[in-house]
Amino acid sequence: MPKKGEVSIIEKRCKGCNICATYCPKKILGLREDGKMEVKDPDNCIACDLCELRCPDYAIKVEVKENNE
Amino acid sequence: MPKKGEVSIIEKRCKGCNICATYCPKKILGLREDGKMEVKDPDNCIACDLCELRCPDYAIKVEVKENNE
Amino acid sequence: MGRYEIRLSGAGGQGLILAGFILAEAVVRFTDQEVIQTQSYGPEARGGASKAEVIISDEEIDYPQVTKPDFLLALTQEAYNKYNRDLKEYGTMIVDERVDAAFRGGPTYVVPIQRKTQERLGTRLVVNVVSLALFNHLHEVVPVDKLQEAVLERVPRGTEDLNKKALELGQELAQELNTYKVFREEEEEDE
Amino acid sequence: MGRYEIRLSGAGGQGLILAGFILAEAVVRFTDQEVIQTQSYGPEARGGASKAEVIISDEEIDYPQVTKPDFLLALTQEAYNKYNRDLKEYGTMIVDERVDAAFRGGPTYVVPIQRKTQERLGTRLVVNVVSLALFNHLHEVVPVDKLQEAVLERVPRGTEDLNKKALELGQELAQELNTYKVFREEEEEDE
Amino acid sequence: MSERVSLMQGNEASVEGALDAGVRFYAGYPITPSSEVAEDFAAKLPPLGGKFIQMEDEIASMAAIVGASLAGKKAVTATSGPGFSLKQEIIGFANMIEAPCVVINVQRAGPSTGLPTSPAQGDMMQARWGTHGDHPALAVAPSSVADTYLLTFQAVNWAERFRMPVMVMLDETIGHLREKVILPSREEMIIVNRKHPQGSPQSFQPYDIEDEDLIPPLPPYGSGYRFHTTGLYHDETGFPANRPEITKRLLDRLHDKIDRYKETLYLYDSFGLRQANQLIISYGGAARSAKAAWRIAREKGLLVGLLILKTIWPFPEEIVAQAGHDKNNIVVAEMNRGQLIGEVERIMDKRIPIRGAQRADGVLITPEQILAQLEGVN
Amino acid sequence: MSERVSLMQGNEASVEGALDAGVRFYAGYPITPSSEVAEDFAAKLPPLGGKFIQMEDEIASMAAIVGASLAGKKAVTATSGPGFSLKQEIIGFANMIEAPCVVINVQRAGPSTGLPTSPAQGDMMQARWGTHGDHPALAVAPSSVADTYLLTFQAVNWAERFRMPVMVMLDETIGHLREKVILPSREEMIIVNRKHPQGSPQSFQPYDIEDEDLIPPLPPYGSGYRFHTTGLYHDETGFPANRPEITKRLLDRLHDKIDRYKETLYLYDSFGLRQANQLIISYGGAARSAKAAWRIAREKGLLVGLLILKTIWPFPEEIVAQAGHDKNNIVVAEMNRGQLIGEVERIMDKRIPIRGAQRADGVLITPEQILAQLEGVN
Amino acid sequence: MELEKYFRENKLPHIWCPGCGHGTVMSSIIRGIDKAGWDPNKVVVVSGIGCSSRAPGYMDFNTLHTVHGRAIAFATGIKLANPELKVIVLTGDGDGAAIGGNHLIHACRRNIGIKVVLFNNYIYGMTSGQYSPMTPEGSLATTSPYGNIEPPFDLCELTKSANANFVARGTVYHTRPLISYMEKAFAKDGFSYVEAISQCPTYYGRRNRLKSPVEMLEWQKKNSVDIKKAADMEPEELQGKIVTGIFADREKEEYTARYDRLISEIQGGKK
Amino acid sequence: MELEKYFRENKLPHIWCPGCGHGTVMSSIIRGIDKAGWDPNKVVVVSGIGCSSRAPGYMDFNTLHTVHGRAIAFATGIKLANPELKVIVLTGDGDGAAIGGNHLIHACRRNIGIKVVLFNNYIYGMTSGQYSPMTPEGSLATTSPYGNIEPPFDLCELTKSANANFVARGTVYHTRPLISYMEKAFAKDGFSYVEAISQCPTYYGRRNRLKSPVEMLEWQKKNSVDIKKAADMEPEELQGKIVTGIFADREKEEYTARYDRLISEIQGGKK
Ligand SMILES: Cc1ncc(C[n+]2csc(CCOP(=O)(O)OP(=O)(O)O)c2C)c(N)n1
Ligand SMILES: Cc1ncc(C[n+]2csc(CCOP(=O)(O)OP(=O)(O)O)c2C)c(N)n1
Ligand code: SF4
Ligand code: SF4
Ligand code: SF4
Ligand code: SF4
Ligand code: SF4
Ligand code: SF4
Ligand SMILES: [Mg+2]
Ligand SMILES: [Mg+2]
Repeated sequence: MPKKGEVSIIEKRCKGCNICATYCPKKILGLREDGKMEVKDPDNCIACDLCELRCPDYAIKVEVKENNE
Repeated sequence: MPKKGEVSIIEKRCKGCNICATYCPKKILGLREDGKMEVKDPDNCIACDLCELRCPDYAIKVEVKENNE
Repeated sequence: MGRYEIRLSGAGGQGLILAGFILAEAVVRFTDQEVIQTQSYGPEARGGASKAEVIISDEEIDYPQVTKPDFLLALTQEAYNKYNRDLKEYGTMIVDERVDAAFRGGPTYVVPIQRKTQERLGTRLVVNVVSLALFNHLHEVVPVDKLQEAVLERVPRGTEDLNKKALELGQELAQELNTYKVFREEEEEDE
Repeated sequence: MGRYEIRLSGAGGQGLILAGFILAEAVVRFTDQEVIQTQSYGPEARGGASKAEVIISDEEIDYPQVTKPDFLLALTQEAYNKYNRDLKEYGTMIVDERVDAAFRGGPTYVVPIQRKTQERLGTRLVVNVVSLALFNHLHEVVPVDKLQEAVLERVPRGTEDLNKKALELGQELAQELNTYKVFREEEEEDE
Repeated sequence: MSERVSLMQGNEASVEGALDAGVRFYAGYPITPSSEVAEDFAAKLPPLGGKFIQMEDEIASMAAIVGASLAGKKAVTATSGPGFSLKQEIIGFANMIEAPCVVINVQRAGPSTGLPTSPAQGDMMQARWGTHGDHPALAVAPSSVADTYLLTFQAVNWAERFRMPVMVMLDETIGHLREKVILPSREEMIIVNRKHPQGSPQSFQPYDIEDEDLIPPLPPYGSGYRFHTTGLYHDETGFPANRPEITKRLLDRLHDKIDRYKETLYLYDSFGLRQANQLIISYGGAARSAKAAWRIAREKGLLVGLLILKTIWPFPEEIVAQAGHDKNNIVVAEMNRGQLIGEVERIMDKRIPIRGAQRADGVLITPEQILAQLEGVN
Repeated sequence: MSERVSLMQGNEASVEGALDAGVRFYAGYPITPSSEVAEDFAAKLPPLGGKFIQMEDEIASMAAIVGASLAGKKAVTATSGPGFSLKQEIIGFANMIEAPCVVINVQRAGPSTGLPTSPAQGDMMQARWGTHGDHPALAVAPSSVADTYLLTFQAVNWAERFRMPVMVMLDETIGHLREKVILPSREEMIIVNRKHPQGSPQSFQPYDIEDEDLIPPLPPYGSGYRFHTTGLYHDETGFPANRPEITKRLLDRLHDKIDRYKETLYLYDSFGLRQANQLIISYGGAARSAKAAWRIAREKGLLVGLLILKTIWPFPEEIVAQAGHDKNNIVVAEMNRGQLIGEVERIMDKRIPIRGAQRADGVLITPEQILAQLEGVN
Repeated sequence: MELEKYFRENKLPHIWCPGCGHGTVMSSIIRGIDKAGWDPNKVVVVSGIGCSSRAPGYMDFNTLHTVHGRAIAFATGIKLANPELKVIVLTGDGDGAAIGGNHLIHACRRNIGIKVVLFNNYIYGMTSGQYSPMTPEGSLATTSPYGNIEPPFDLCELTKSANANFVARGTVYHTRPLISYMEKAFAKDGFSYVEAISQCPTYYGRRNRLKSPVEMLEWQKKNSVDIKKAADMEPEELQGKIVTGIFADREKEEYTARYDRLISEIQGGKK
Repeated sequence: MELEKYFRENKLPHIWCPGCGHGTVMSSIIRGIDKAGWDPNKVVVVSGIGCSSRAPGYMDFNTLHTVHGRAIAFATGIKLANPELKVIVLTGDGDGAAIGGNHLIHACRRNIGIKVVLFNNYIYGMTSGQYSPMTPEGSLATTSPYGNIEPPFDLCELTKSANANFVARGTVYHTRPLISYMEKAFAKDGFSYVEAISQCPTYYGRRNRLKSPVEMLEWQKKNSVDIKKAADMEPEELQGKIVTGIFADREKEEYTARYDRLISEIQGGKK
């Protein structure tokens, strides 16, 4: 079973470049009307970290959720 | 039969470094007392040109002798 | 007119520098007035708030900087915040509807420039030209057809139609200016 | 003594710069006099004629250049030609025997410095020290043993003996100076 | 033959002036606020068959224009403060070998990186003394876009005529300013070209002054006049020489060749000098504010004259002395902590008060600051 | 505690002075006539645990000493004309970030390559104005080998105290001169070190003037005081800032920090000023000839005073004015076409004739030339 | 990983444009430093001038923003003066390859323990879009309005020939390998060079029909070729490609260590 | 061959010391030029500062003795301004590899038609014997009194990596091959680099126990390895050797020709 992640956006840093969303393997991110990134489907994050690693503005953070199986 | 050469020294240019004499295959050159190069044995020159090519001061000239065989 | 100072401001990339340039060029080509144009440079011109300024005058313009603009256009809040301070008393303002602007004594128009541009033209790329037309209508710097000539010469090839439409939209919004005009109570400025 | 100007000249590489340095250092260490030493630099110091100069004085030496040497040593013709011109009237000269020097009014010694050095020491490397001893004897700048001390401190390790012999040879040549002294008719200088 | 009316930027005007003067080579390295000069040349030279090259740094750029100049092209570089510092060594070389070339320095606020997009006039003394050794200097400072065109054109002419680097000391205010300009028609502009030797290649001596105007002719590489050039002191033949008579002769000539003509080099504007008891002296961007201040002062009824210097080096001593000797107050307005004021002080009698209206914080000096140094304002 | 007597070369004395002042880092690039400075450091630093590095050029050398200085070492570079020109950009940077360092310039005849082994004092104004932007300058000029030791020692102290580049303007005459020197014992020499911050690393602001002496403390890298440094205008925190109040404050402080102390910076020698109606002013190598001229003049019974400047920048205006105001003739003797004479002219009243005894042909100026400018010699 | 630990958080958001790759390069560096486990007090980050050279301002170490092109020379002074410091140089393709090229190769030659990260966005960003010595042939820039005709450097090959101990190239798109190169580079004693292909959407992208940051990353993705694969390809095939991977990984003695050894020898009377 | 035809004979004898290799390098260049058959009026020889850089003064072409390290940049201006000129740069290991290194690699990169001959005597001759970036490790020099600890450049490898069209190294001892490299270098259109190992008996020799010019030539003879042979040798075996031969010989388009093509395209309306 894949890892689970909790993604959050630091809005004041996000510049809306759309990089994170484009390369999110689960396609769970999307730009809001006001140009800030938004987590559209938080539950499907697999904590792959790709968004965080690529974000040029340190505006997206992924934490691995406790896996209480 | 090897080529024949006529060697001459331009004295005012010669600085007596001894390079030509050291590498003359026929050993026909030698430094004079006053530090200038001298052709000691003019007849044995084979016009190999090595002295002229190496002389840092353009002080030694080799001409190929007419070979009137 | 005497010395008239214009400041066009917005986000870097909104094309206001080009707008200022076109305006100044139109003045040179189609009027007898003197004109000067300056703008933001460097990192400032790229992100955040950026501005272009134009001074128009009947007389030789010596001191070339805008210090007390007679007119301010602010397309974003950041631009407004940064550049509204030294607006002349009773100076004119046009701000985008999303900008929260304080009334400064002069005519203040709050106009949905960005929204209308997006709605009507399907892109925001030409807010600069829309704004330019709007301003020009208000101040009649040059005749509309001359403005169009000036604009079409400087915009990228292939965008002529879009820009013509932008000019029209600007004109149109200008007609409605009084609708948009808002007078607010002057607030205490706390700086 | 008052200001006394010394010029040691020869071919680049003959070590006269070192000789000048040693002389000056000996003055500092073993006398109460003021001293200054200068020399040729750059390409000049490498080939052709090169010189070292020393000024010795009882008083502060302000102007530091030798302009009218009281004494000239010239080991080569080229050096002589280049550096003899401004010798002081009645100044002293020591030249190598191969140098064709003109009598300038003062004591002129033509000495086989190079030949004797080669003959007696089997190398010309120490002509500088031979010359130095010669000069020192003539002018008694410092006592002989002090000169030796100064020399031995500055020559390359392993050459001490050779240099001691050079000093001796210099002394010896100095004893014979009058033998070598030559007076010539003053010639018309054509420059 | 009609005037040319347009909206033009200062940096662009320098390019236009250079091109009209015959410049066909540009080498540079981008730096704010001069980059538009490079960009404009990059666009405009190739269509004219000219060459633009972006070199690896400012030193290389300076070297390249000197090389191009010797190859026969009129050549320009542009830069600003940090790059101007880097170019100094080769500016001295160009002086020494007498290579015609033009250096445009669009000044920004220093020292060091300073404020790259803000105006200043902090390199004025550097233009005079920036390279090592005693060297002459020729520099102009435009105070309008039209000036920039004309003075750059003039700079190219002077470079060719006097065979030396000429500096166009723009500042960010003027370099980035766009304004309406009215330029003379191209036909009216008189182009000066370097002298070509009269004699034969065999008898040619590169530093021989053929016709006593102190400026030797300069044939381009490839023309058959082969010669040697060095930054060492050299004699008429171009080869190194170190005899004091020769070195003195060369250095004297390098200075004399402009000293002799200096009165013709003094370009300036003056306003109301006669009916004045106070004088404002200014140049470049600051002169815009000075003009405004002067106007206001006049409106207030003060008897103020205004002298706007366009030629900065050689410093127009005689002009300044003439304009200032009968005044009761001289105000030197500049965007630095006081540079050319030193020259004014040097020239003028101590009894005349000389005041500086100075500003070096990255903001264009204001007319008010200048007015404040005048007497009788309040 | 005994005096040190020896035969020493000027270049060598600068190294001794620097080492005694605590210098443990040298980066340089060889150039005549300064190379002995590098060679001496190369031999003497490693045994002391110090570092000598020959960099790829003069720019890199200047950068390296600034870097070493920030890492906590007292650092020196040496060069001559062409290299001095190349270093200018980073001299400005050192000024702006306030990095203590010392630049020794052994002047030779310029401009350009000039005469590499001949004396000159042609870079004196460059020491003041060589880098772009308005910057302060601190420079000394030794006129003897002993002076060279003492002034280089002092230069290191000043660099540390005032946190700026200090220039030692030697010339070939003194740099290459060997003479008998008597130096004070090492124990008598008082070493100054840069200030270390008093507060905690957390509260540290690198450009905050803790104790109002206008000079901020400077902790070395690695000491736990982490901070940012930039050549852009910056505020107390060290980060870029462009508000005019801040830029003005910084630039003012950079100048004020030496202006405030300038009277203590004025080093000079004077001879017979009181009983004189004529004055000779000189410095560096030329001062040797000036001294000789003064002696001769006195012997002839002329009432001549002599002022030998050791501190050149800031220019000792008050000292010169004081020495010169009551004279009938001032002669400024220097080995250039007239550099510091401009400063003297700027300061003095026009009624006092100011004459230059100048020489720039690669030969040490002679006492006779100086004498010739005095009145009543014949 | 908690990047914030190494940031001067109050300086964020940074000045870089939306989608500028420099931000990603900077975080990759931070991750590398974290892995190296260095004491921040002993780390000195030096830069020149350029958008990339603004990075040190955001990083909570000893940071020095110098002049254009000379960062490596400053760093050389720092490292030699105190070899226990960890010295990193951040530079751009203009700063490091144009004006700064000489200092780069000389630092490689000396093998001094400096770690250079070059942010290669193929353009002069800070001065608004002139071409650089890394700009691909044919590209448009403000100073190459007709297309660039100068062949670009392959700085990885060059630094390798110049004696660098460690050389690698990665891209912002391939973030994980890029981070791994940082880690390896920082772990070495000698001179390390890491070239990070970054994107400048504002100037390079806009002029060269790469309309968004994402298109630029796509371009990086499409054009990258691993060095092992590249070894089997013809030069023509490699034209315009980005060869990524480790170009050199050697173990020569580091310069300041060699220097300290010399000093011991001298002080110990062995020299 | 009649060298005198190309000399300024009245300037001879030259200033170089007895046995200085620079004289031999200069005659080798002259021989190469003669072979190229160029019109002397169209030849421009540019140099920097150093003993080697004094060579142009003796050569009867258009000659330009510039400032230290920048000869290639001057030459770039000359060649670009008038591509029909044949432009040769003469430089030294200090002039060309220390202060001038950046201009060298950039000229290689552009592949501009300049022919650079670097007189490598492993020392700064003109300034009396400081070490250079080419000085072998361990060598004594006035600024490395304890032996040089900096690894030297292999400039042939470096220029090759930097895109030079032609690269070769020869020695004064092996005069005939050296001349042949000159000939080949001058025959190419693009950028050529020839490194000539020269000897400085006065400074390098005297300090490093190579007591005479002849001993220095012997050293060249003993230590030279042909590049083909070197290919089979281990790096350790090659330590301290002089690898001679042709390192690169390519046919890329020359920069000024490419530029002229661009101008035609623009003027022809194609751009
Ligand atoms: C001596 C000097 N020359 C030129 C400049 C102008 N300048 C500033 S940054 C820069 C280029 C930056 O390009 P790059 O290094 O690629 O960084 P980027 O902005 O692309 O990250 C230039 C030319 C300068 N500041 N100083
Ligand atoms: C800017 C500058 N820096 C330094 C010097 C001093 N300098 C002259 S020649 C030279 C080195 C010459 O060495 P190299 O190029 O190897 O030539 P060589 O004399 O050995 O033939 C140096 C450092 C200078 N003239 N200009
Ligand atoms: S990558 Fe970062 S800056 Fe870009 S949209 Fe996503 S969160 Fe925002
Ligand atoms: S961690 Fe992976 S899956 Fe989760 S949001 Fe980021 S990119 Fe998408
Ligand atoms: S090689 Fe030339 S200079 Fe040397 S000894 Fe022979 S002829 Fe004389
Ligand atoms: S040509 Fe050959 S054989 Fe004749 S002298 Fe010269 S080296 Fe000897
Ligand atoms: S200009 Fe380019 S490099 Fe600079 S911040 Fe913007 S995108 Fe990044
Ligand atoms: S010093 Fe060395 S390089 Fe210079 S001429 Fe003498 S031997 Fe040749
Ligand atoms: Mg870049
Ligand atoms: Mg060399």
